[in-house]
Amino acid sequence: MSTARVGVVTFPGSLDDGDAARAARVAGADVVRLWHADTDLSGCDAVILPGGFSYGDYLRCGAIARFSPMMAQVVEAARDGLPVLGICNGFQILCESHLLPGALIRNDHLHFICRDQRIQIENNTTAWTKDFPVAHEIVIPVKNGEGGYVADDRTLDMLEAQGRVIARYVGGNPNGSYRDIAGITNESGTVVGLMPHPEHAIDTLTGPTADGLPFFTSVMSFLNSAGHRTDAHAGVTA
Amino acid sequence: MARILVTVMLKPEILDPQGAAVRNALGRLGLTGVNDVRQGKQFVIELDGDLDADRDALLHKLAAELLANPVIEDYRLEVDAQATA
Amino acid sequence: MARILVTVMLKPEILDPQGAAVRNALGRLGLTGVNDVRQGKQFVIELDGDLDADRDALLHKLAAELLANPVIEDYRLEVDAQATA
Amino acid sequence: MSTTTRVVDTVQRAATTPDIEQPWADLGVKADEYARIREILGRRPTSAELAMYSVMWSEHCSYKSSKVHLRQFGDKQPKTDALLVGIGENAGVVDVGDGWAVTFKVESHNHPSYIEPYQGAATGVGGIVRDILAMGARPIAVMDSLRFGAPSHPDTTRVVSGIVAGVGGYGNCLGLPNIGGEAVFDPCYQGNPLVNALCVGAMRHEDIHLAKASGVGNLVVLYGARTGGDGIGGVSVLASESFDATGPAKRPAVQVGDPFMEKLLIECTLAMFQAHLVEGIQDLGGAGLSCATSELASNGDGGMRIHLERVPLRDATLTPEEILMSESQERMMAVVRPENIEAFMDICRRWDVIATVVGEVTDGTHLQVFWHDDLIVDVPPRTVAHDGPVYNRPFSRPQWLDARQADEPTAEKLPRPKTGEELRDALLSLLGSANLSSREWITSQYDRYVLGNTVLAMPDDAGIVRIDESSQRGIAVSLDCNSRFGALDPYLGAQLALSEAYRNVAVTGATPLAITDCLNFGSPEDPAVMWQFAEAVRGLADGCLELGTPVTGGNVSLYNQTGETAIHPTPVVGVLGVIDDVRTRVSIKGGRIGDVVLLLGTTAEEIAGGEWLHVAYGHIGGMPPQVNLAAEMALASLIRAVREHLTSAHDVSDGGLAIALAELVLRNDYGLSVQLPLQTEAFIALFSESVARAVVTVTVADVDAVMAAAAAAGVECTPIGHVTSDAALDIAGCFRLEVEQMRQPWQAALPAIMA
Ligand SMILES: Nc1ncnc2c1ncn2[C@@H]1O[C@H](COP(=O)(O)OP(=O)(O)O)[C@@H](O)[C@H]1O
Ligand SMILES: [Mg+2]
Repeated sequence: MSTARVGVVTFPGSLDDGDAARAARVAGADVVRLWHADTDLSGCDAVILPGGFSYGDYLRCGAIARFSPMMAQVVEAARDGLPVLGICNGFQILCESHLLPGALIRNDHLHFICRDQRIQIENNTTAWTKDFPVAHEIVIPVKNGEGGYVADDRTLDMLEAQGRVIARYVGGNPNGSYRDIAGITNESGTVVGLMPHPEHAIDTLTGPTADGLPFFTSVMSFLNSAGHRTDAHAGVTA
Repeated sequence: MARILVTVMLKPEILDPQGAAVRNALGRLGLTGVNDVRQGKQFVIELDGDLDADRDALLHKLAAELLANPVIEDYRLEVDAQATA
Repeated sequence: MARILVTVMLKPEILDPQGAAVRNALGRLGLTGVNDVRQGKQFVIELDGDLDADRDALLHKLAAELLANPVIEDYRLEVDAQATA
Repeated sequence: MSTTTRVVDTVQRAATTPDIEQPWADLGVKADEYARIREILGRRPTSAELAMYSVMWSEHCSYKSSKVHLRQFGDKQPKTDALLVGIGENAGVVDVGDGWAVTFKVESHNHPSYIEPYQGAATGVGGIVRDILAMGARPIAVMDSLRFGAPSHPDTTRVVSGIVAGVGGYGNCLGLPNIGGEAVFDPCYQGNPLVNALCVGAMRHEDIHLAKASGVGNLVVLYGARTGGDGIGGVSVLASESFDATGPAKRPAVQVGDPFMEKLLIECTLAMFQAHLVEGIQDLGGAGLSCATSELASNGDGGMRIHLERVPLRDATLTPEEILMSESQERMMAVVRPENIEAFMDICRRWDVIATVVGEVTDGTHLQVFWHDDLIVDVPPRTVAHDGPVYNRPFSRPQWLDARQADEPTAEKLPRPKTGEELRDALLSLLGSANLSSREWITSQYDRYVLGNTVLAMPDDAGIVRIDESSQRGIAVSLDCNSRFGALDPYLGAQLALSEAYRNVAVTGATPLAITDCLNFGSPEDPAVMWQFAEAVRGLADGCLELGTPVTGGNVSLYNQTGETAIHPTPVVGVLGVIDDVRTRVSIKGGRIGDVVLLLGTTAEEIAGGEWLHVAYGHIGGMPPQVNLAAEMALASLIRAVREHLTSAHDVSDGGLAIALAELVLRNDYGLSVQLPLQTEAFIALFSESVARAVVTVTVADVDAVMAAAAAAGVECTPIGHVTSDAALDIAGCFRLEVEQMRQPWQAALPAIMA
């Protein structure tokens, strides 16, 4: 079986695209760099929407990126089961695209914050978290200005009931996220949005820990386990 | 020329940290009886020519989906009659 | 109860990167003839009781110096007559 | 709209109307300078020419007061093979081995950051990043050295919060890690905050680009943001000349940054470099098009013709004079061969960047600027860009300095803590002081992780970034200055700044290679200030010669004063080092239970200008610590040699050994059990700020090896204790402080100032 292809989308203003690509490569992926203006997923088996300030995040984070040609492809393929991980700005884009419920607003303390953050992985059955032990606590960087996750109570209750809160802040909420939510998933566990940055924690030389790597190895195990290698996606993009 | 104002505010049930910060600041600076402050955005859009039905419909759609995030925000669209020739 | 709207916009000669980003996005999404977009802020302030002269004066001062950054922004203050009882 | 019957002030008109009154004085041009312009041109300047000369001959662009002194950096330049491009270009370039070159520079944006802190600081970062980009390098990190007024002053929170948010807002949005800096509060900066921003870039040797326009027929392209009326308040006098009744529109003096545009500019420019599409390149910063065109032309081998009406505008009412002087941000100018222009434009389109061919390189010798069909500028470009006035301003040692230096902080006059309890309280008050407390309120607003190559950042002594993932080669940078030392003695003050920055780089295990500096002073028209400036430059040049580290570039910021009162001399020094394998770096973080703590270097009674004196008495008097650059070099080579044995290292500087030890405990959450050397009074051992010192931890097994190496290097090495598991700083016979007792004031201080 060939190596799984993981695409990393670059929007104008993406900043962590190189880091996300590096992390996926370290996890063993064949990394494909995707361009926001293109309309071809290049046969990718999974896609990462990286952090940054797409289009300057001027209107609302992720609001403009959502309308890019590449996102049209990603949204369609994600509805057909393509694993997608949105980190920070990528999470915002996923919410703006309505692939994930809720939205991300300005941090409650109104400052950009960059710090090493403890989070607990609460769902280790998604495509992007299956390599974590149950209820595992990790430390990875969080860095955002608009990272407060908000949704109405019904949506929040629904996410909790369905086990779709995949990660929660512990030891202090960095941005006022409702119910300390750091990351959520869609119903099928293939699309994950995460505010902290696992791609900055893949080795202890450049990150606070190497705790972020399992996000990237998870999708590799997911893709390699029978039935999930989706050569079918070629059909979607063709 | 047409001039359109689109005002976008967070829905009442959504926490507004910026508005809260402004409320506190107003209070600290001596303004009494401030009950609530909400902070939103206003876009002033200048269009060439006049606003025909097609562009009006598109503009409403874009206000609802691009300028506002319908999950957390409401929008109001007004044509600035004075500025609109 | 009084309800006051303060709208703060960048002075016309000041670069507005946010407005420019919105203008480009509107254009890309098919809205033709967009000449200019400026993005500002709107504050909705709810006060207990009615707006006496003292508070009105203070509010103007705070709008000019706190809500707006007088170096780069102008403000407009309106009392929302409908909501103001 | 008013109809304007604008008279274009052409070269021809200038030649035929020699006697028209020109507002040169309002533009800051001196009578003799105006006369010189007339002499150079053989006629009166056109209003556009006057605009160009006035900005290019300003203090900021021409260095007219500082030039005669700055020459020493060249004259006293140490012999080095590392310098690939020296002073004079946008930034110096240093060879860091393996075919890699690094360019770095620090620049001030002080005054704008007082007027509008957020935008002033933001555009300061933007400007220095473009300088680095213009050398052909990919920007890889930024740093910021900040000075604010008194913590208790009512204006301080406005200035601090705006500046910090601006540095972060711009740098974060560009995706450049912030790897360090300084943040100092002192009443002398009230009304004169300092924002010194540094950027580092890396490139392969063959990618070095210079700002020159050569090759007749090559095209001059302006790309990036549209030009608006930013930062041209002053030139409006010219515009009003040219209009009849109605004055020009109001022009903003404040520049607003668009970091998103700058990010596009970076990616687009790097793509052009990679495709070899650029012959010469220049960023647009201060003095905008006037500077870019005259410098490119002057460094080239021919002339240049510019068609000014082609410049894309944000504001259609701008006059040609204003377009020439506009300081709109996020613009670059490139010289491109005609056969490459299509490829160049394709890259711009891919990144949504507006690019316009505005002129070409000619076989003439003049820079000519046309406005539609009229020739409005026709000048020898060197006379604008390089042959500005040079002043030999009078300087003299201020009379008050003798009294200040004689005012030694003796124990009789200013009693010192003696008992264990007093010493403990002194340490706690330093930890909770504005300048020594945790910088986290600031640094947590900066992204230090982006790009994935940050090996050390705040709160480490120097920032380290990896430049090559395959070889693990990296660079280390630190920015430092204690301006109170400069207030006591500017010559020594500059050398002490150099000494500290050098040490901060050295304690990480890196080899210091080169210097950049930002010289922040008061008004050069005051002979006392001019003397301080001259002394600081002399000190820095002498120091760099001794250390073997050349000054590669920097920036001068004068007129930092309110009324008659100048800021303390603040020569901020940036030291760049190289480390061949970043995995071997040493950090403050580290050390295991049982490790031995060694104090490297020699402690003397040196209190004047130091943090204890500042916090306890706010006293400025006496002589600063003695400079000993030979000892700094010995310390640096010792640490480099034994770095594999060190489990952690931290320099001893502001606040002395007490603060260095406290910072180790706070960072590592372990304990230190310390016995101070008996021969020194405890207060001196703890709070003196003698140079060339560091504390390191080593495993018991390695102690002998490190001691032997220290002896061989001539560095005093004193075992002063060991690492314990009980999370407290225990100074035998003095005091014991739990980590949490120290953390509380240390963490609370900045948030309290900002509340
Ligand atoms: N304005 C700033 N920007 C970025 N980093 C800063 C800033 N101020 C301080 N720091 C960082 O905080 C840490 C502590 O600062 P400081 O005590 O001044 O260091 P040092 O004494 O080693 O020069 C250092 O890592 C420094 O780089
Ligand atoms: Mg240090």
